[in-house]
Amino acid sequence: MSATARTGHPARRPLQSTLRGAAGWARGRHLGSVAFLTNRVTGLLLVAYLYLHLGVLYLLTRGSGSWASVLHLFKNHYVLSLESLLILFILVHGLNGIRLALVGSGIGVRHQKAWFTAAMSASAVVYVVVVLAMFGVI
Amino acid sequence: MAVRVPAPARRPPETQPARGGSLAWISQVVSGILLFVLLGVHIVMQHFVAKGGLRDYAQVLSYLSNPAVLAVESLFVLVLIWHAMLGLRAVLFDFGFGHRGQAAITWGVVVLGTITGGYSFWLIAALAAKN
Amino acid sequence: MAALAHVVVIGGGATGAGVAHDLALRGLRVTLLERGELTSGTTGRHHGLLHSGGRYAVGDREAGIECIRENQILRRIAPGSFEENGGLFVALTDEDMDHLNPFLDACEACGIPATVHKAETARQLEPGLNPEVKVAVEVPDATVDPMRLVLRFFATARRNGADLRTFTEVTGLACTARTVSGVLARDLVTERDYEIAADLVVNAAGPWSGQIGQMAGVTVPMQLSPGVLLAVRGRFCARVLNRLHSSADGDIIVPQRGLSVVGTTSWVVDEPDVPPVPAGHVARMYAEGSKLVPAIAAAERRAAWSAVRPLVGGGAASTGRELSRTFQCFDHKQTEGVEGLVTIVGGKATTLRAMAETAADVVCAKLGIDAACQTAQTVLAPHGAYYTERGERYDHD
Amino acid sequence: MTTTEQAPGQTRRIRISRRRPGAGRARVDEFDVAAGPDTTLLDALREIRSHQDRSLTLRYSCCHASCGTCGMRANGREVLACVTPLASLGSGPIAVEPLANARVEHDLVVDMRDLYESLEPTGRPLIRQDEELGGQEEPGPTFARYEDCLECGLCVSACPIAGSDSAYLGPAALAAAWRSVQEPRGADPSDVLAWVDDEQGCWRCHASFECTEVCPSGVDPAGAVMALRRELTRRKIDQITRRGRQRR
Repeated sequence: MSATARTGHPARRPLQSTLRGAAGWARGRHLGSVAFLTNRVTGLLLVAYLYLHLGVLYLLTRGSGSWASVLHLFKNHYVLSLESLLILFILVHGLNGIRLALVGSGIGVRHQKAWFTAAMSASAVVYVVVVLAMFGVI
Repeated sequence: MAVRVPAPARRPPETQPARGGSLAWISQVVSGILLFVLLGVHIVMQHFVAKGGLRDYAQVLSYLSNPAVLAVESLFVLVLIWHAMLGLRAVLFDFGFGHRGQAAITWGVVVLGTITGGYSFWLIAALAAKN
Repeated sequence: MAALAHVVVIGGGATGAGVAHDLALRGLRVTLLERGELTSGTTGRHHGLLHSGGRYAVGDREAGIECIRENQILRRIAPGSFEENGGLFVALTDEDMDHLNPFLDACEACGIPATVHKAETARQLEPGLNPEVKVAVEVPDATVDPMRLVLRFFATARRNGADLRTFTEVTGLACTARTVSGVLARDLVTERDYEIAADLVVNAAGPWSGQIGQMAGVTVPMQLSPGVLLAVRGRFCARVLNRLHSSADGDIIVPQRGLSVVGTTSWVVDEPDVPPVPAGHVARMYAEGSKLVPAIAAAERRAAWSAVRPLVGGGAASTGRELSRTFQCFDHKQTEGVEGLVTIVGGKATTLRAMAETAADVVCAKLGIDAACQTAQTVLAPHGAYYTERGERYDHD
Repeated sequence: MTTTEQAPGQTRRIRISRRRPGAGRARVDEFDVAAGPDTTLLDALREIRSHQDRSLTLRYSCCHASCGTCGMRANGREVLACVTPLASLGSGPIAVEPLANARVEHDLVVDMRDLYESLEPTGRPLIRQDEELGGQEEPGPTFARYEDCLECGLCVSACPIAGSDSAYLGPAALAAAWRSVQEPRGADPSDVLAWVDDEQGCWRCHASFECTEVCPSGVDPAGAVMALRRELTRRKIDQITRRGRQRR
């Protein structure tokens, strides 16, 4: 019996099954689920940023004029704040990713919650330092 | 009293080659680790190879004219897209689209990844050629 | 035979499981009715001890002999359903030591293999044991999962054609001229009432047997004797531990999965539904259990519950301990002149197969069917088959 | 009330999801029961079944977290009703629903077929041999004891992936698979490993650890999934390096 050949719920109502799917992975209640959801959300946001970034870089091919306007935009504090969020997402996603890689390789599985707390704390510390540097405080 | 328990009667699983489950997960881990390294190199190069960072158009173009930079940035894009597409696939898989839906998702991310990769490399090539 | 004889079995516990399995194996058409899920009465809640018979050898030799015989048969027909751990009867005091020789003699008389271990060996075998242990006798007790063993009987019965109807309550018996001709049933899921015609009805309702008997105007001579059990977290012994003395409260510890189950108490009640856990019983289990294994005293309570033993016998029982643990089958034609109803009551989970054999013999004799019992040689289906081989009972949307 | 160790304290309201075959959506019925400090959810449900509504259907058997039949959701959390005191479920009304990720047959009774079928190919170890006793230095006799897994299905109900994709093998089967790899008892574990080495096998888990959180018996299915991945990865690396060595 292959894993997929199980009886299971027939996919009779595609929309309902899709909604059930979304509700299913969002209904976790413990720290592990928070980690799981955090990883998904930051991952999706980073994918969105990837496309935004590739779009912006297109302006480079249009010559120096349009690029200057982009650079000007990036001096704006609001945009800078958004950029700092990008760094936060990378930190959170990356450090939690390391936790997942370790745990998934059978390393420290029983300490998965401590790993998560450590990853998030490290992200927070690095984030604060980066923000202070970005806004010229240090 | 030594007790011997009979070996469990196993229904032999149908012999079927693994369908890439381990490949997806292991390559996600490997690409994730590579991204960490490449992201570090990416940031360091932008700030130190290009003196003072990429402040204007000319600097960006000259930065990309460095073959080492070109190689690292290309690899970065490649690994990033691989990791992103696998992640996207994993997220979409959990929406309950069923077996056929999942096959479609796999093809979908292959196509999307190819387009994204093609565009990215064109972008890099176009910019490198401008200098 | 033009049509198979149809027997309706009332009760989805160990007794009903054995009877349904035995009759199905003899080729009869069996319909079993249970008002809840299978094993939701006394069966599921018992101590989880496959008796060697040691506990009854001295005072109730008949039960002791039944236990060791059935113990050996069950291991053959239900391999994998027991923790093969064995049991110790432990003497802690000089008074306990007085019981040693009578116990060993009784075990020999019953055919129960018994090995005496000196205190030092006993402490090595069971490091958790009270260090004051004087002597320990090893017997072939074992831990059993009450539900899963019994589900194997049900799964096998169904493979042989038995119709198992759960969540179906018996509301009455169809009686005409002192003959029971069928059962009035209520499907609790669809809330539909219906009648099932039967060539014979077997009352295997355990503590509820008296209530079923009343529906036909017969009396079942039995006593309802609940006992309280306490499960604590952690395994404090590998074997079943019994106190070597005459049966008393809280003198058995059965390790089961990650738990240790201490039991039990015994008293007498009138009402089989929702047996209470009386004040003080849990504390008594802790106190008595920690005499055998001191660490029990500090163990975390996982659950405390009670189960009602349906014991054979009438008259005035004070605690229930003095009643035999054997079983009896009543043909109500002979007791009160009511045809078509047989009651099987008493016994223990360990003797469920023998009880069923006795009941099925009576059933077959009454129906004029010449079929021998095959249950002692028939290896049972796995318990999971009860869930995986079920047909659809209701139309789902 | 079933537990008379203490005077009945308060009255608790219980909202039970009721479902009948063919009736479409579930309806919610409310019941009030008297509860003492030790009254469990199962006590309360049995009380309702005995004295208020006989048509309430649920499974239960052992009453001490060994049979695994009384799994359900109380206030959204997977529990075994028999070891869940009402006092642990807050002070408000208690919402009782059947387990998720399984077909509801009626009321709190779900179809266990998928769970048991998923356990089957693992050889479903029921008995384990590696019993260890604290303080036992010398290699003593080997005991056969029951597995910790109660086959209750709480882990599958709590699993976010099982919730979205019924093709996923699920935590119970993967935990059983890991047990039979850990303790193959003379059998070749590579069959079971090949079975779980699948997109819908141990690689599908997203490590939310909900299964381990709800397990009433300390089985740690998520740990088992991670252990299976480690074992499979190790074997794959072994295979590659052996092939490499052979080539040289």
